[in-house]
Amino acid sequence: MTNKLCSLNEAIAQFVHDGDTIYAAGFTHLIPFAAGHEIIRQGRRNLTLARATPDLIYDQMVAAGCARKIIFSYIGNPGVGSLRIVRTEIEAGRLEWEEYSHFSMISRLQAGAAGLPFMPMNPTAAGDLERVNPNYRRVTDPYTGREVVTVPPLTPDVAIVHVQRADVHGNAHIWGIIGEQKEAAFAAKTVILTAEEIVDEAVIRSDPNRTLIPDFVVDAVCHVPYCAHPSYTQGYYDRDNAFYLEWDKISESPEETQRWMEEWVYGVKDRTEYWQKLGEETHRRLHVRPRLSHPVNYGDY
Amino acid sequence: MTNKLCSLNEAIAQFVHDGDTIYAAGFTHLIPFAAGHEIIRQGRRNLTLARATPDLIYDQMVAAGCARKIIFSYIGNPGVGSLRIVRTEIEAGRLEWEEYSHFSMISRLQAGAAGLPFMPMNPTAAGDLERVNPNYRRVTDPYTGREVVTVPPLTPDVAIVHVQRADVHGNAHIWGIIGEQKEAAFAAKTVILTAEEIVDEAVIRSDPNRTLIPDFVVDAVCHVPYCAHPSYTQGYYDRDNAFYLEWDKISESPEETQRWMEEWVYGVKDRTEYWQKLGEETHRRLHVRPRLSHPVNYGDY
Amino acid sequence: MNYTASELMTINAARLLRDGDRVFVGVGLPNLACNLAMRTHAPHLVMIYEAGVIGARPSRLPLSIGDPTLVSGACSVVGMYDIFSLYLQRGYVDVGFLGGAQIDQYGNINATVIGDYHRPKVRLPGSGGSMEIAAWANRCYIITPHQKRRFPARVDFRTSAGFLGGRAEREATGVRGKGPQAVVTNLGILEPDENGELILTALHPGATFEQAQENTGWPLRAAPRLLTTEPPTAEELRILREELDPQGIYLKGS
Amino acid sequence: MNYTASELMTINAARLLRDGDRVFVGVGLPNLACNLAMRTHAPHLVMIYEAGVIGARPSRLPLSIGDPTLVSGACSVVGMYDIFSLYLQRGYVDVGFLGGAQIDQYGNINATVIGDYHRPKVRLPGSGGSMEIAAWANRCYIITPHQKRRFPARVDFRTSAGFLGGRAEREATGVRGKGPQAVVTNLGILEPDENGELILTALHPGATFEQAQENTGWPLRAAPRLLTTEPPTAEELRILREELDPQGIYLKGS
Repeated sequence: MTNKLCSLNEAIAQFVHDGDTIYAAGFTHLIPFAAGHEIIRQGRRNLTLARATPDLIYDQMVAAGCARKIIFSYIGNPGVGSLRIVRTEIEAGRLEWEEYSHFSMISRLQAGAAGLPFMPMNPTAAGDLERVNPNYRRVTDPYTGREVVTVPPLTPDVAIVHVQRADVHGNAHIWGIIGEQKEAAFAAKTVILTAEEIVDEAVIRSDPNRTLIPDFVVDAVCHVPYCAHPSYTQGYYDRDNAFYLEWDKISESPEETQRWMEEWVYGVKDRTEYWQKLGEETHRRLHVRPRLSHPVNYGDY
Repeated sequence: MTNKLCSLNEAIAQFVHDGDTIYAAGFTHLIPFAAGHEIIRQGRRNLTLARATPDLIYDQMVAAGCARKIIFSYIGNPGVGSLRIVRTEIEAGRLEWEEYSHFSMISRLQAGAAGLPFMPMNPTAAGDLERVNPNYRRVTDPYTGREVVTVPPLTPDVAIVHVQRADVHGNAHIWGIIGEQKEAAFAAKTVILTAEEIVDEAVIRSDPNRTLIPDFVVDAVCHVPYCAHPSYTQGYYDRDNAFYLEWDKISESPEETQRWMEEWVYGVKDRTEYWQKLGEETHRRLHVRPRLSHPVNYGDY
Repeated sequence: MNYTASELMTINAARLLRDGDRVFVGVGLPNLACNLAMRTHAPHLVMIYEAGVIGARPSRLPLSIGDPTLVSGACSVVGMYDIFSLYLQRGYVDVGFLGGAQIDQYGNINATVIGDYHRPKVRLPGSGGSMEIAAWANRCYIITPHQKRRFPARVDFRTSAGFLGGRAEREATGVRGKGPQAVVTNLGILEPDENGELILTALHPGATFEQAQENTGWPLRAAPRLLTTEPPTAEELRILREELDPQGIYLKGS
Repeated sequence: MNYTASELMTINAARLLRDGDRVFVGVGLPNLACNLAMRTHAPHLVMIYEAGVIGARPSRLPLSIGDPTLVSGACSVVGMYDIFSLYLQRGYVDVGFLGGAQIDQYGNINATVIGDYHRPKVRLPGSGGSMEIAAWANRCYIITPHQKRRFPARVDFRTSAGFLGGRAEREATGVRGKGPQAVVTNLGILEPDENGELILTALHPGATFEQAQENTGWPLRAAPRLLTTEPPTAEELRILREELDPQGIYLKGS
């Protein structure tokens, strides 16, 4: 096990290249906004951005001109409404897209993670998505003669996975909504881990069943507290719902969007500066009181 | 959520029927020996016994005449050698069998648990098991034109799953080697849960990511401390390796086997009596000092 | 008694739930309907969220399906692959709630595009979980305002399956779920007839069949016995307003 | 220096491991070989057990692949489906250790039956994990005593694939692993030649080619340059005897 600790700036510089397919993981939780902002600051272009729910992170990256294409299963501003920038770019024909249902999207990652050439799913009777996306195919079940729907593996060039705690090697504990964090890490060719806390290996090894990602699939470990704001990290800070509502307004106007980007992405050096800039009122608002898990006994064998 | 607490005696009487396919779960860990013994005491016949590793539990059930058929991927006495009774019965042509690799066996459960008609696996080039077991089939990958190997779902009539702690509804926390506990529970039509400890719902809800089995797939919850002896329960007691070695000798002789069965299965009422009968020296030998997990913070949202 | 259209729809949706139902629930009105049902006639309802949360006990009103309040104190939290395969595809979900920009005569739903798929006039959010929920939940319910543009005879794009071209066509596909069982609108309730066509089976107090017909894009038929729903009770309104959405985030306005 | 056949095989197997290798390891000699390698030239070896344990740090000698000492203090523990799919099938396993009742000329292994499959003369344990390990681990090693009945020209049943009928045949199947790289016996080391046939490439000190030939069921060939292995060092033996298997459970006897 090697120490892979580096700054997020270094990790993005080394591992994210123009034209790559990126999977910034996190189903409504642990969304690595800081990594998205760093990619914007480093000016990457022609990326294919894959995520079940593009969320504001991809809206911002599309607005910054990083993306050529988007792969998704739901483009909305969660709990608010439309994801305006992605939507506008698609409607204007300026952004390629490839579309799935949630289950198909996670099945693609599962196939990639498992080294399988496809994953089967039961048919849903709704034929239109299958009709417009040639990646959906069918296979005959050799036992019943009935058909199943298949999707091919998704194997991103880079997965960016935010976690609660990791050791310097990249063994990661994740809890709360775990979405597709594990599958994205195993499916990708390169994995950048961002962590709220870097902990001693002994903390990880005290609860091996909590380790969803083992060190050897990880290429870089970055200590990035508050990485997920305005999304959240279970147990560390709350979702900033006010910002999700605010983005709905900002993203209505390209000028406002660029102004926001100047101030909050280009205008700050890194996540530490961003978090400080948010100010104490926001820190207080997003603070969460502790609620600890009941420990389990592994036994000293 | 309903209270499903009952005695193991009641659970077996109500849910295990002659001719059923049983999956007693637990890959080298959490093997529900107490349930196997109760099935023997209640004289069930013509069962199909499915398990990746039949282990001593199925050797004993076969010796007691409960089984018509065995489905497995490795028949050995783990860490010791041959599983004599199952082996003898197969060689004598008195026991039907159906055989897989470990991965095929867990893939069958995964298909059953996921409601899929088959699971694909990459080919292994070793054709002989595919040749002798018609449940192995092939399907052409619609993307590359290459073949994958498939297995059909395994959907046992009853899964018996031993866990460390559960609430009275059947929400279960499991840690250590988790093997196929979850898949067996979801694949089966009926689930009997045995637990070392029945805990307050609040303990379960303090760590929802640890709940591998939710209450609504469970039909009976039985409080059975030391259920897994001579196997073990992580954090609760050690594996009784001396007994695994002893069984190698006992099972050489049908008379010795029946004598053992009279004393340790028919001769005791339930697991409590069995455990008391094992005596203090054994209790001491299998005792394990605590080693607790570092808790995680879910946050009081 | 005064109430908003959202309150009326939520209360009528809640009444469709049965005690013990395992409900695949989104945020917004479906979440409120489930919580209302749990506090009235269905205390054993189990709420499952597509984010992977089972048996949630939110201590505040969740504002997204990923709200951390859904996780703290839940029964179980699992990954996305498991929630869609072991729970939904396997058949452990009794009820799914669906919504969309268009619902057609046979309960098919469009949440994808208005216009041509490849050159969309309006790009909508897309399937999310709804393609599979509509297929595999035992029963589906739809909550939507009653407007003509939302009820075309045919949807522009079938994001999720209702009865396709009729009940027999859905049955022939072999999907396990029974399809849409009711559409709750601000005017009344539509249910599928023996052919799977949505017909008006109940009107809310004060609403008329003509209003419903005017706001429907196909020749709407009424059931032989057209019922009138019970008006919201004081207790239902009190729970909604005081306990579940005290700030009126979802219930105020319309 | 005195040593047993088991010690000799374990030490030679350990030397085949490279620092950083991720090894899919069973109990017994492979487990001892890995632990020895970690304490000598390969401190960054990662031990993966088919029971789902990754990065085990056993504080006592594990007596089965499910020994709880493998879990306490490990890096990660996952379910059986994940260990075989995300780790082994995906290609994250560098080395697999295999054993069996028969190993043939092309490194195919039989761990299933002696005689006819349906009327077995001897029923063996079966595949367990070995069918997939042999196919998908980058490199496989086999540790086995050198006896004629264990080295037939053809196995009765191919439980796991070596080079099938020759290297080209394995390559044509497209399986990702490179197949058996070495068989370590008590007499020496066999390795596949360019056709995948196992030939003798090294003898242990004191062993002869004739001994090896006599104990092999096909006309065994020797490599053009037949090497002699370095004898076990005092340090290797000390670690095995004092640290890893002080009770001689696996190493005593033969």
